[in-house]
Amino acid sequence: MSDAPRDPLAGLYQELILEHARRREGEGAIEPFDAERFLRNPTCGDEIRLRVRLDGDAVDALGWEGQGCSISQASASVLAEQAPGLSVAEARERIEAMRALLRSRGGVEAEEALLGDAVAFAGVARFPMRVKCAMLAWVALEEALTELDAR
Amino acid sequence: MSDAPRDPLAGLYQELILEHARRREGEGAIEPFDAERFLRNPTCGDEIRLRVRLDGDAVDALGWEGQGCSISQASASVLAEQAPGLSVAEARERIEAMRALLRSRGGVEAEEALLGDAVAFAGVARFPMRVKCAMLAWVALEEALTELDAR
Amino acid sequence: MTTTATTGLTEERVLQLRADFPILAEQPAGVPLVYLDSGATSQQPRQVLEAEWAFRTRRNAAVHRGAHTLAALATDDYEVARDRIARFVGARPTEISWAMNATDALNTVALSLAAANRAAVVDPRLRIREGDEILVTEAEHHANLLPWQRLADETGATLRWVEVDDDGVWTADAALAAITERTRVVAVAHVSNVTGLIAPVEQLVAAAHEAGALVVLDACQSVPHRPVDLHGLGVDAAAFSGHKMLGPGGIGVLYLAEALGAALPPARVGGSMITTVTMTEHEFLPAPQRFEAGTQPVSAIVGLAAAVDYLEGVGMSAIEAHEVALGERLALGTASIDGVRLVGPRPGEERAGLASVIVDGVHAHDVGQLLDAVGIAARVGHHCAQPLHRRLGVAATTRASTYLTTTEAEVDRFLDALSGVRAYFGAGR
Amino acid sequence: MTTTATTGLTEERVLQLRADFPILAEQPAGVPLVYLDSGATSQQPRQVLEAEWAFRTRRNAAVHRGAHTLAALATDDYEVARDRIARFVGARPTEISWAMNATDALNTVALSLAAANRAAVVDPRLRIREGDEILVTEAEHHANLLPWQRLADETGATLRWVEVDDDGVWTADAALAAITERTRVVAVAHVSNVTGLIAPVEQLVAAAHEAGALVVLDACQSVPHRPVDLHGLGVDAAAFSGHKMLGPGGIGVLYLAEALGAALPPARVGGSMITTVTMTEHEFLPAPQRFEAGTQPVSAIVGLAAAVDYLEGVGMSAIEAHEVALGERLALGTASIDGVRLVGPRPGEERAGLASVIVDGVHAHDVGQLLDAVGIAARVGHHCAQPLHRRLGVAATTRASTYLTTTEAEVDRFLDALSGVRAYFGAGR
Ligand SMILES: Cc1ncc(COP(=O)(O)O)c(C=O)c1O
Ligand SMILES: Cc1ncc(COP(=O)(O)O)c(C=O)c1O
Repeated sequence: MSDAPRDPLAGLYQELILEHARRREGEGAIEPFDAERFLRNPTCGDEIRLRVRLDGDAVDALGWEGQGCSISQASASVLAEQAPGLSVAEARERIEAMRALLRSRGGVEAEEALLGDAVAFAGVARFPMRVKCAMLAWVALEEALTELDAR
Repeated sequence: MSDAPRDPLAGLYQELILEHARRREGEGAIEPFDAERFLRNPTCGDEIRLRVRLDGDAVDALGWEGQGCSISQASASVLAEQAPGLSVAEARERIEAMRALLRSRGGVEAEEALLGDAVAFAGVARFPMRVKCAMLAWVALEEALTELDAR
Repeated sequence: MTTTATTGLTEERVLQLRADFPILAEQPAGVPLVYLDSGATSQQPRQVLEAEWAFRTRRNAAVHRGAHTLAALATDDYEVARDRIARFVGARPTEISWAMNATDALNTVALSLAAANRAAVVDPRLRIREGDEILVTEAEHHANLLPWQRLADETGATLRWVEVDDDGVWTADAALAAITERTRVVAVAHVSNVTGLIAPVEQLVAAAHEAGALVVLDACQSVPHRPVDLHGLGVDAAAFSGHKMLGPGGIGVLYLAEALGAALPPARVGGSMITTVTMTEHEFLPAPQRFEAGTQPVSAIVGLAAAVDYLEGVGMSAIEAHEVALGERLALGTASIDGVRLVGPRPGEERAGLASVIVDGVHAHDVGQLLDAVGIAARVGHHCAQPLHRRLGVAATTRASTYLTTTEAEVDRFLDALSGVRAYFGAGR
Repeated sequence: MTTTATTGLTEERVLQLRADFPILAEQPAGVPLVYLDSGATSQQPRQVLEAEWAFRTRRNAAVHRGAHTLAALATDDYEVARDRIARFVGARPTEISWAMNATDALNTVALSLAAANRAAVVDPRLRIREGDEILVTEAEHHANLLPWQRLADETGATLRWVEVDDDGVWTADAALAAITERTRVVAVAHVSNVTGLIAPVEQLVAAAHEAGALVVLDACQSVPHRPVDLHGLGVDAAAFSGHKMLGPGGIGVLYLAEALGAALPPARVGGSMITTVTMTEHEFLPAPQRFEAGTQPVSAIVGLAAAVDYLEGVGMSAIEAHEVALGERLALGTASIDGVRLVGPRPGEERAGLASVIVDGVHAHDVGQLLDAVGIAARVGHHCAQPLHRRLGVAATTRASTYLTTTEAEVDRFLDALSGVRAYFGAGR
C-alpha cells in the first residue's frame, strides 16, 4: 500500500489506451439500432451515447458518441472493436470480467484470453476514481442488453 | 480566576435576596399607571410586567408581576421598594449604577450609598449568566421611563 | 433495584471508559465535574478527536470530483464513514444524508414536503392538502414541532397533537386513536428529551402506513442511547445529531427510506448534487447526493463514524441497560424527595436514562445554580418543549441525563444535592 | 514580474507558515505534495486544530440556556468567536449567523425570501413578483445560481444573467446595464472560483440600491484571500465557508445586514431561536438567533475564530499581495505554454491567485491525473460552474489555486508539469 511506485502513472496510460483514445473505434451513431443508452458520470462529466444492433442472439454492430477522459474514450473504442460477433451471453461475460478486473485494485490476474486488448485497463484498478470512467461504455452496453432482454 | 472559592455560591444568594424573593415587594398591577413594559429573558424564560406611575418628575408608584428565578424576583422586589419617591433622573442614575455593579465581574466597588439594599446583588457579577436575571426589572423600568420621555 | 452489573456496564468498565473522556477530569466550577447533561450535548472520547485530527492532518480535501490522490483518500474516508453510520442504524448508505444538526434534518423533511406540494404535479404519497392532518404529540421538542406547524400553515393542513397527562405522558392508545385517513404525517420523538418516555414506534408505523401516512422519527434521544434499527422500525424518515452520541457538533443525520428519498425534492440546492445545470434549468442526482448541496462536514462525519465505532465497541445493549438502570435510580430517588415532583413515567415504568423534576417553591434556575456549585452540570429550562412545560404548569424543569460514562455515585450525588435545595432557598417556610 | 517580497510574504515567511500545516509534509501520491487546491478546500494550521481540541476537551457544552459553568464557558467562547469573525469582515456580531456551508447560507437567503413572499403581508423591501428580475452572472458557482433559479420559479420572477465573453469574463458595464427598476436581487460572486475575476462590488451595490434591489455577495473566494469590509461594500447579504479559510468543515457564515436580518423570516425553525411556542403558534427571537435553529457547530466556530486569528496574524493585505503575484505568475506562465488556453482575465489584468486552463486535445481528467503523479493536487472538472464551461466550449478545466502557503517554486512545478502534458498524451500528433 505504501510502496509508491517511482512513476505512479506507469500502468495507467498504456500506449494501447492512448492509441485507442485517438482512434475512437466505432464512433458514430449506427442506424438502425435495437437499443440506445445515454450514460453520464456525474463526478467528472464523462458522457456516452451507445447504440447496439443485434443479429439474432449476437451483437451485430455497436456505435457510440461521447466525450470524456482518455480512459473512458479508449474503453469505448476497445469495446466497439470487440463486441461485434459476440453472443449476448459472451458479451455479458466479458463485461463482468472487465468489472472484476477494474475492481480488483490489482489483486486479480487479468483474464487475457477473455478480455483481449481490454487487459490494457488492468492499471486502472489502482486508481479507484477512474474505474467509473473505464466502465462507462461497458455499463451502457450492459444496460442496453438488459433492456433488450426485457422486451 | 482559578482560585475557586470553597463555596462558589457564597455571595450570590445573600439572605437579603432570598428574603426579597419571598417577600415580593410591590407585586401587583397598579392602577392607574403611566407606562407599562413586558420583558422576557428568552434564555431562561424569566418574565416581568412592570407598571410605573409618575407624580410630576418623580416616581409615584411601581408595581410588577412576573415569574422567574429568585434573583430576578428579588431584584424586582428591591427595585419596587426603592423607586417610589426618586426623581426620574435619580432613578436612571440608580439603574446605571446597578448595571455597572452587575457587569463588573467583581471589579467595581459597589456604590452602597447609591444602591442601598441593591448592593446585595454584587455577588451576581461573578455569574455572568445571571446578570440578565438581576437586571430584568431594572431594564423594564428604564424602558418605561424612556417611553415616557418620548411622549 | 436493578443492578447494572449483570446486563449493563460494571462500575469498573465505566471508570475505564471515563478515562477516554478528557473533559470529565476537568473542574469547571472548581470542584470535580458531574456531567449530567448528555441529553443536551454529549462529551467526546479521545478516539473521536484523534480520528478527526488524523483526517485533517493527513487526508483532508474536498470529496468527490477530485482527481488528485488526497481527494481520493478523503472521498474514501467519507464514504466509509457513511457506510459505518448507516449500518449502525440498520439503514442502507444511500438512505443516509447529512445535515447541520437534527433540527436541520427535520426541517429538510418538512421543507421538502412543502416544495413537493407546490410542484405542478404532486407525488400522491407526498400530497398534503387542506383538511389533511399532521400529527405530533404535545411533548415534542420544538425541532419536531415548529417545522410541522409551518408545513401545516403552508399546505392548509391541520396540525393535531396527542395530549399528555399531568405527568407529561401520552399513551399509545391515544396516539393510535388520533391516526385517521386524513393523517398524512406522523412526527414523533422516539424518546422524549424531557420525560424519558419511549414511543411505541412499531404500533404507530403500522397504523400510519395503514392510513397512508408517513412516519418521521425524531431519534435524537434514542440512537445515542439504545440499539435502533430503522428498517426494523419501518419509519419513513428519521433524524439524529452527532453531538448527542459522542460525536462532534455540526453534523446531523437524515435518514430517508429509499422510497421517500427517491420521491422528495431537495430543500437546499447548489453544487455536488446535480447532473446538468444550464442558466435556466437544473437536474438533481439521486439520493443521497441530492440532499447534500455544497461541501459537507467531512471531518465531523469521520469523527461521527469513530463515535459509532466507540459506541459499538462498548455495545449498545449494554449502554441501554446501564442507562435504564440509572434512569430508574433517578426516578426512584427523585420521587422520594419531599417537595420534588418527578415528570414523566412513574418509578418502575419504562423510561430512558434521564429524569426531569419540579422543585416546589424553587425556580429551576436556582436549582441549577446550586447544583453547579457542587459541580453537577444538569440542565434547567423548558428544554425546547414549551407546550409540555405549559401543560405541566411550570416555566422550567431541572433535568439530569445520563450516558455510558455516568456512575451510580454521580446519580447519588445529584439526588443528594437535590434533597438540599428547598432548605437552602427556604422553600415551604 | 511582480515580486512578492515587498508587499506580500517573503519566501522565508511562507516556509515558516508552512511548518504550521501538518498535511503539507504528507506525500499522499508518494511524492512531496504540491497543494494547489485551496480554492476547493484549504488546509488547517495546527493552531486551528488546537483551538478546537482545547474547546472540546475543556469547555464543550450546549451553549445558551445552560445554568452550569461548563455551559457558561462554552457560551463565552461561542460569542467571543462570533465577535471575532464579525470584526474580520467588518460586520456587527448581530449580523453574523451560522450555516452548514456557504451553499446553505445562500439557500437560506433565497428560501427566506421565498417564504417572505408567501406571507399574507409582504415586506415591500422583500417583495418579488412576476415581471421582477433576479440578476446573476453566467459565471456563477451552482451554489449562487440554483437557489435563484428556484426563487425565480417560485415567485414568477425572471432570472437574468450577465453574459461572459470567450475568456469567461464579464464587464462592469454589462452588469450595470442589466440592473433596471425591475431588478429585485443582484447575486454575484465577489471573486470567481474559475476565472479569478474580481467583481466591481461597490458599483453594483450603488446601482442595485438605486434600483431598490438587494445585493447578495458570494464571498467564498474573497473573504479567505483578501481584506473584505462588508459594511464598506454595502452589500445586504454575504456568504462564505470556513473550510476555504483555514477553518474546519461544517461551518458556513451568513452575513445579513441589520435591516435585512430584521426583515427576513428564518428558513429553519426549531429550538433556541424562539421566544414563545404553543401547539399552534411560535414567535422568533431577533437576528442572529432567529437564524440559528438547533445546536450550532460550536467547536467549528471556535476553530474558525482561530483561523481568523491566524489569517490576521499574517495580515490579509500581505496574503492578498502574495496571492495576486502568484496569480499573475500562473497567468503569464500558462498563457505562454503551447496548446494551453488560459481562462479568465488576460495576463497583466487584475485576477485573484488562481488560474484555470484548457489543454488542447487532452481531457482535464487526464491532465489532473498526470499532475497528481508528480504530487500536484490541482482541481479538474466544471468547478460547479457548468454554464460557464458550456460557454467556454469545454466540459472541464484544470484549476490551480493558491493560498498563503503556496510558494513560487510550487507554481513553477505546476507550470513545468503542465508543459509536458500534451506530449505525454500525444496531443496534436
Ligand atoms: C464561488 C463559490 N461559491 C460557492 C461555493 C460553495 O461553497 P461550499 O461548498 O462551502 O458551500 C464555492 C466553493 O465550492 C465557491 O468557490
Ligand atoms: C428530542 C430532541 N429533538 C431534537 C433535538 C434537536 O437537536 P439539535 O439541536 O442537535 O438539532 C434535541 C436536542 O436538543 C432533542 O433532544
